[in-house]
Amino acid sequence: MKKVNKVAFCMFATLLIIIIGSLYPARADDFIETEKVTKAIDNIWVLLSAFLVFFMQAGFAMVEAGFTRAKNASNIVMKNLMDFAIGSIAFWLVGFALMFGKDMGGFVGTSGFFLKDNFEHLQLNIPLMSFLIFQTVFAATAATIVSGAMAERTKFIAYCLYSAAISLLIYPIVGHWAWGGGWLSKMGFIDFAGSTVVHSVGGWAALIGAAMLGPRTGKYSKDGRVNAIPGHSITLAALGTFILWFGWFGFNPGSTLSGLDEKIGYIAINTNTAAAMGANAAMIFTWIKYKKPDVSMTLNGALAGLVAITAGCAAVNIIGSAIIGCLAGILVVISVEFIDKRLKIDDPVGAVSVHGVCGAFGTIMVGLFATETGLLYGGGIKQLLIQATGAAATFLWTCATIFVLFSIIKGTVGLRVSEEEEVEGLDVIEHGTTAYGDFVLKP
Amino acid sequence: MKKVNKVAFCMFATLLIIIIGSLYPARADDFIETEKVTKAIDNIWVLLSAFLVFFMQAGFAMVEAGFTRAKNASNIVMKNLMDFAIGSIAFWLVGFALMFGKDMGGFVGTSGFFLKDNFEHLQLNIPLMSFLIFQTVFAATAATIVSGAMAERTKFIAYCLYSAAISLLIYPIVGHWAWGGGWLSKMGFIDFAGSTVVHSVGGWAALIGAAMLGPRTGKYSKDGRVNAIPGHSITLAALGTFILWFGWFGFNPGSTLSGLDEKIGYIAINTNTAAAMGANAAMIFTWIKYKKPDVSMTLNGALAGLVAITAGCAAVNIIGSAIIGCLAGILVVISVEFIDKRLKIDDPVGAVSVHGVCGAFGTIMVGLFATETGLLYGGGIKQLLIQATGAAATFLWTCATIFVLFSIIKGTVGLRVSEEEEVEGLDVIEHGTTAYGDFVLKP
Amino acid sequence: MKKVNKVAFCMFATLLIIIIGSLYPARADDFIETEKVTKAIDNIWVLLSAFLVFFMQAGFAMVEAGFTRAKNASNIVMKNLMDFAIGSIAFWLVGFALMFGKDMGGFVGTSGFFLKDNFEHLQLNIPLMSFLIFQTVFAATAATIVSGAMAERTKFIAYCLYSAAISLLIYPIVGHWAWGGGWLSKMGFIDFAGSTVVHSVGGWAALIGAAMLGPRTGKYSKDGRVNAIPGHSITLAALGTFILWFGWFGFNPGSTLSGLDEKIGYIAINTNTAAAMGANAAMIFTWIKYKKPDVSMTLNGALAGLVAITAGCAAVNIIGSAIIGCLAGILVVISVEFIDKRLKIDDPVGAVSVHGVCGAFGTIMVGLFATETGLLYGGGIKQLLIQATGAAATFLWTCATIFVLFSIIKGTVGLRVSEEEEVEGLDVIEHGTTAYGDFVLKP
Amino acid sequence: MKKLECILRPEKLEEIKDALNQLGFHGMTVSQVLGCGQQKGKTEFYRGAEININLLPKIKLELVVNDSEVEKLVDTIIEIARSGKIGDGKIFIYDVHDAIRIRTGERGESAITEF
Amino acid sequence: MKKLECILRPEKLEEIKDALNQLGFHGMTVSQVLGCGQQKGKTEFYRGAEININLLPKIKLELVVNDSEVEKLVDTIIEIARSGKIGDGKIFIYDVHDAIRIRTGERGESAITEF
Amino acid sequence: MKKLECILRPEKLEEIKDALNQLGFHGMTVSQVLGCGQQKGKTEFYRGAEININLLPKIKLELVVNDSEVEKLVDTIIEIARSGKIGDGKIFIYDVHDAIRIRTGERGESAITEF
Ligand SMILES: Nc1ncnc2c1ncn2[C@@H]1O[C@H](COP(=O)(O)OP(=O)(O)O)[C@@H](O)[C@H]1O
Ligand SMILES: Nc1ncnc2c1ncn2[C@@H]1O[C@H](COP(=O)(O)OP(=O)(O)O)[C@@H](O)[C@H]1O
Ligand SMILES: Nc1ncnc2c1ncn2[C@@H]1O[C@H](COP(=O)(O)OP(=O)(O)O)[C@@H](O)[C@H]1O
Repeated sequence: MKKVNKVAFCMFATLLIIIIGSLYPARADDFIETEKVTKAIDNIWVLLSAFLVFFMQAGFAMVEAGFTRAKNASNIVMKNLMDFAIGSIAFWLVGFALMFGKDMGGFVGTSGFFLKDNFEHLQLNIPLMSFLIFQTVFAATAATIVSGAMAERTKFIAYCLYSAAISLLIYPIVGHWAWGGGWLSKMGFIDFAGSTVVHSVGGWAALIGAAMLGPRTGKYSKDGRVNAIPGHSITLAALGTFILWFGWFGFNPGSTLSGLDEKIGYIAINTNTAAAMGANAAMIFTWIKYKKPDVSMTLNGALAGLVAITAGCAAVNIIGSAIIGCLAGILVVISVEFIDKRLKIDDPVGAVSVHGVCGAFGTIMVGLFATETGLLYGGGIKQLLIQATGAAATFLWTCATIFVLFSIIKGTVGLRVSEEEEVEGLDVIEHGTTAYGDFVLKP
Repeated sequence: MKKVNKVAFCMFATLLIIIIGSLYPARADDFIETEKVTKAIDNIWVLLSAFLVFFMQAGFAMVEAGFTRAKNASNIVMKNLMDFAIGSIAFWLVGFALMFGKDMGGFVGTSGFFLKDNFEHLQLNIPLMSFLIFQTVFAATAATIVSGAMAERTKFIAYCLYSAAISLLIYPIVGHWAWGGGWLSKMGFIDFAGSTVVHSVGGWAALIGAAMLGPRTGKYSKDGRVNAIPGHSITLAALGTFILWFGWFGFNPGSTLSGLDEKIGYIAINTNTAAAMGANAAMIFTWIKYKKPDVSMTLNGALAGLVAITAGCAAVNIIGSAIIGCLAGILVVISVEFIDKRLKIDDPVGAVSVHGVCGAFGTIMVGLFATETGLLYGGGIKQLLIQATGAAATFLWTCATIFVLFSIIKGTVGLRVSEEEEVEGLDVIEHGTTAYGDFVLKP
Repeated sequence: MKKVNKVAFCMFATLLIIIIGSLYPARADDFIETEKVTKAIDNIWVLLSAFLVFFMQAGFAMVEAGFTRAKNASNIVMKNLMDFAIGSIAFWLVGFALMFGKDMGGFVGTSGFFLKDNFEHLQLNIPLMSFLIFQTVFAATAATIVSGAMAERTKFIAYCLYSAAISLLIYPIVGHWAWGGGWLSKMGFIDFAGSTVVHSVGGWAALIGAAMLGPRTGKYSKDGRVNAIPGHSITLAALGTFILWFGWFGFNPGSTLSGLDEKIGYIAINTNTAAAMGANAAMIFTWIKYKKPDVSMTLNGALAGLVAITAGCAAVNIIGSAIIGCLAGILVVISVEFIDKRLKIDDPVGAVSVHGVCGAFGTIMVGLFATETGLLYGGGIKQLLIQATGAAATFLWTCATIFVLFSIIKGTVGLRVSEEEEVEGLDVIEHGTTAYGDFVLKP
Repeated sequence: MKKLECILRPEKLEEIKDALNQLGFHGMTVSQVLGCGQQKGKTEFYRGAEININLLPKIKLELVVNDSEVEKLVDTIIEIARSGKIGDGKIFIYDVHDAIRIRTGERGESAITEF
Repeated sequence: MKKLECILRPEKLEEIKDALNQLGFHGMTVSQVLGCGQQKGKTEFYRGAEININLLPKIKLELVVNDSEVEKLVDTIIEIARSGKIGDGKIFIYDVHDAIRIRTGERGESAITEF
Repeated sequence: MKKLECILRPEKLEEIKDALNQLGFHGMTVSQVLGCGQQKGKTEFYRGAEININLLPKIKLELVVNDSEVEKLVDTIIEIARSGKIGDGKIFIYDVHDAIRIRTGERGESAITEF
């Protein structure tokens, strides 16, 4: 029933119900039924999507473990596990309220800490708890991105503290701006599933973290030479990439928050097309650049396409998706090299490039390719400026807060293990274990 | 219907409806439609949940393989595959009838062997086959728990026989008690998704199995020293844990058997919170106890939280879930040590502690934390006693029948490989293969 | 509305509707609502199924990597990634039109290239984009089968070209015959989810590819001896098998294209039963034949059951499924040996046997076991002949076109790496990397 | 000084190490090797094809010791390492020209003497 | 007795093993090593950074034999192992002071004699 | 000719290799070994049970060189490999009876001479 008909309906409702009341008890049930059904469809859609997004944690763990060395593999999977475990609790108690509580000045939510107040202002069509689990897995995605960039040298305790802080505060604030009724959403900022809100936040945090930590021992020679430190399992990295791609089908189409939304298939195909083009582009580009198609870069390319399309997956069409994915696949290669060789920031898995750079890139591209408001479709430059504003504001906020956070951690528990510990490996030093007890490892 | 048609529609509505009123065959269809729709929603919810639960088999395989040695890795994944393959057939032909056939004395189902009779007494809202696949994957979960505890020394043929027996008989009987209309369900026993029915059955079977087998060669020195035998791949174990967590979102929320049930999101968040708290608690507890956060115990902690919340996930609230998960995360560490060092029962993966102990623990906790009937919410002690009864009865039944079963197996085909075979590894001895043909392994 | 109210309702319906007719504009909305709801249910069902089928790519990658050597592991996962990435684009632009465009002569679709035209002739109940993503992941499945059979010796560029061609042309044509309104579908050919259309196409392409490539160096001694070349990770192969099984629950039940179809549970249980029987049969058969239950063959057995039931999963009953799965589990062992030892075609992962042979076998079995038209259920021999025709036509088409394709590739960029490169491994030669940087590998 | 190069069954390593420690020998170097000899490997089936596993996993234990200690060590090792079945392994003895402890620069016998 | 320590290309192992078996030599010990020499490794790119793979996988084959058999063995091995390209490897020959068969306690040449 | 068998800390390998290359020694063979000595392993906890890691990963570097070059090499290696902490490792020196370059058949010193 449409809203415009509501007034008319209400006027006659009394009369009608009197007449039909005794004869027609099921009639009202029928309405309830319809509402219940549509709610249920939305609910299972959101929940199943949330489960898929949860599974991305496994994907991150495998990609990050695969791209780093065997002596740190237990440590990296432990970090991936714990950022989710810590983040889930932090987000439930505090982060969710900051993100979706009643808006204060467009900047932050202020109600619902410990889930105490109600969240009626959100006008959710699904139960609050379903919304909470969906948002929790998103928050955890932002958090987990950083572990890869800071891999192989960060103190475990430092990482745990960081995890709590990003889920508690840093991510929810940006989330509020764009999705919780904050200033960016009021401005018309389009970040459908979180190229900026989730991925850029994670990516920029990774950038600052990796820069403050310094490179892994042996990454840069004294004479300035850049040494490659290959990962220990390309098969696990590939598995992780497939898992992420799979989970992304929850991430993007699920962000409709409604299974009744006819766009969900459209979003799925956009997501897939961008990922495929990202992989294709990265493969061809590295083939030309290095004479051979680089496996790890191609895996990154697929992820770059996914990250880049996340903002615009509901706003651009399939051609737009293909172009955005293709550009992201090239951009990620250039960015990885630039960060590695020019900035000399050591990001073992390419998290900054994939999530930070391609997240911002994808967000801005919406200003060009959005079929309703994009520059290339005659929408003028407005959307583009809004997109750029959102990307820039997120960059500034994340860098600033993460810098403060890591400075505090550095000054207290310390950020980095000693060189000796790094050489021996974090698994033994931090956890008293080795990941591969039975295998003979190279020196 | 498009908006442009609205005006036209309104003009003719009165006329039309008068005319078609009595001729209105679609009316009845409409009811059918509603029923069909709600059925379909329940059906796809149950099926997708069943698929997620099926995927837990992969999780178990990876956790168990990861926590044991490379020389037995083919054997352990083979066992995980075969308990599902054998169990699926056994449960279809016999187990399902014992569990859900017409009740006899509250103890066992007696109709529907080979799926012959009808199951109308179940008053299912979903097709029988959907219910069967859902129940099959649950049965297989109970079965597969045992392989980890008995890993690295059990004869393959013995394991196959065990698999058939638990799916055929031991699990379905307990299942009947609690879920098939048996005495426990009549009593008001709450085990929503199977902390007791599934996990404790598996866990206690694992306990008896591991005890009867004896420890792996080299696990306990003659002087009583307990030797650690580290697993061969923490990355695979972590992957398995993530997969299990993912699958649990089918296990618990799916157990509503209805996608229309508004509680599914609530159950999902409870599940997630308990798992997160389990991991957090295990990490902190081992950090204090062993000076370093133990990776494999933390993985167990997450699973402990999941197992413990399975009984009460629909009955307790999020705070209750957090507490249950937290306690389970600590309990699992204590239990692993107790079984390993005091009982000297060698359980390579911690299956007894995770599934048996935390399953029973979680079941009993429902008596305290259930918001409607729990002691802490003013429900008195009754629920607590019922829960304890259910947990105890399951313990006794499982231990007794499994003891008989393994005694028979021991007396016939034999339970354990020879020491020589154990030293060489089950992969070569039992299957004529090695899991990692290309890798150099340590002695 | 309860059924008991129906009589009362009917009696008053005419009266009521006259009265409320003009007052009740929501009536029409209500229809729309119902249609929207049923569409949404179908839509989310198809999409979630598509996501599961997508995830099979990870399964293929793990199975194929696990069954081949460590020195080629990066290459094989790269091939699995790229056939999906290339195939997604090729199918979107051209393949989909050939398969589902307006029929020409029962042979090929002719409209909708670049997704330009409309596809109203398909009378889809779901949005076109949802249908496209579902069909894309199917097309990619056919493509990816081949990489395993041609593993460890195929040039990467050759594989990329092959990928494009099968998704662009070879698969879509067969798809049109059976599913796009072509001659096979008109004839009454039953291939519900693609034993023939997807798996046999992949399998026969694999056969021709492996035959044209020749065996891996060292596979056959000069004296004719057949040497085993064991894979490098049975754990990954097992993981892949579980993932494939999981994904198959999207593949088969999802092929109803409707979540309202009550058969989806029935199809799921048939799928599971055949897989379980396939594993059981292969295990027992190899146990008898080689004295030990062969792990890799049992994994193949489960897949063989899945492939074989794919054609008939909606047409046969659970007993039929069990028999088909069981026979497929035995057939795959015989076929692997036959191809390996008699034909001396080197198929490292058994792709030809699993997908080609068991796909054709399962298709033909529908002619026996289909409960409505099958020979064993009194339906006469007609269905059997139709099934055989479809299987044979697909065999001929695929072999012919693939032979031409690979001949062209051979004559241009070349099909096979040099022996030296093969000895060193494709990872280093083709991609300048190694999959397992930290592990010591055997010679 | 002599070097004892012992090819042993992998499962004996721990016990031998313990015995040597008790004799006061803590210094040794261990590596994984594959051995071939009269001990026949197994013939297994992998996917229906025969596979001869004729390189069997062994442990190589290297000990550099003073000449006077050789016999005592040989006896100890033989006692534990012997199972009586083919494949128990060998001990090869070589002359060592010199030894140097990197940490201190000590040479000769004192390089392998513990304190 | 002499020990032949042969550094070989991995892919030659099987063939050499077969040839030695045909000459009646069944006893040998194999290990994985990494070799460095005039054979230059490859320069590859990993994520855009150059990587020098200059430790190349080689096989070390150790054979303890009677003095009289050395030349025959050397010839056989060279024949098969030689590809003519840089990196074919080396054979180093050492004196062996003594050999012991653990299973029987036999010493000297009889420790390496097969029956 | 002499063989230098150096047991080293794994993390020193790259640096030593570079230093040797600069001295003009390109030929060497490296393998992974596990060492036991005065350097004590760690006691860790795995699932609550103590675990003694007393076989520590080391690198074995083998160099066959002319007699005259031994001292120079020993000095270079010691200089880099020494950290001063227990566990720096040893260098054992053996006589080499003969050396053969498989590719050319050259024997003796010329087998290890580079061009
Ligand atoms: N001539 C040899 N040179 C080097 N190693 C040998 C030689 N003969 C035997 N070995 C090593 O000793 C191991 C045991 O030898 P084998 O002949 O099988 O048994 P046994 O020593 O009991 O007679 C072999 O696996 C191999 O590693
Ligand atoms: N001086 C040496 N000491 C020990 N091993 C050596 C020495 N020189 C070469 N090797 C080993 O022999 C292998 C082949 O040597 P290389 O110089 O590359 O080729 P070639 O033997 O054909 O001249 C090396 O990879 C290394 O393992
Ligand atoms: N007698 C020995 N024979 C063979 N290898 C030895 C011997 N003693 C020590 N090693 C090797 O040298 C390494 C270092 O020895 P260790 O006693 O720990 O320290 P350091 O050489 O500084 O005194 C050991 O790990 C072991 O590999």
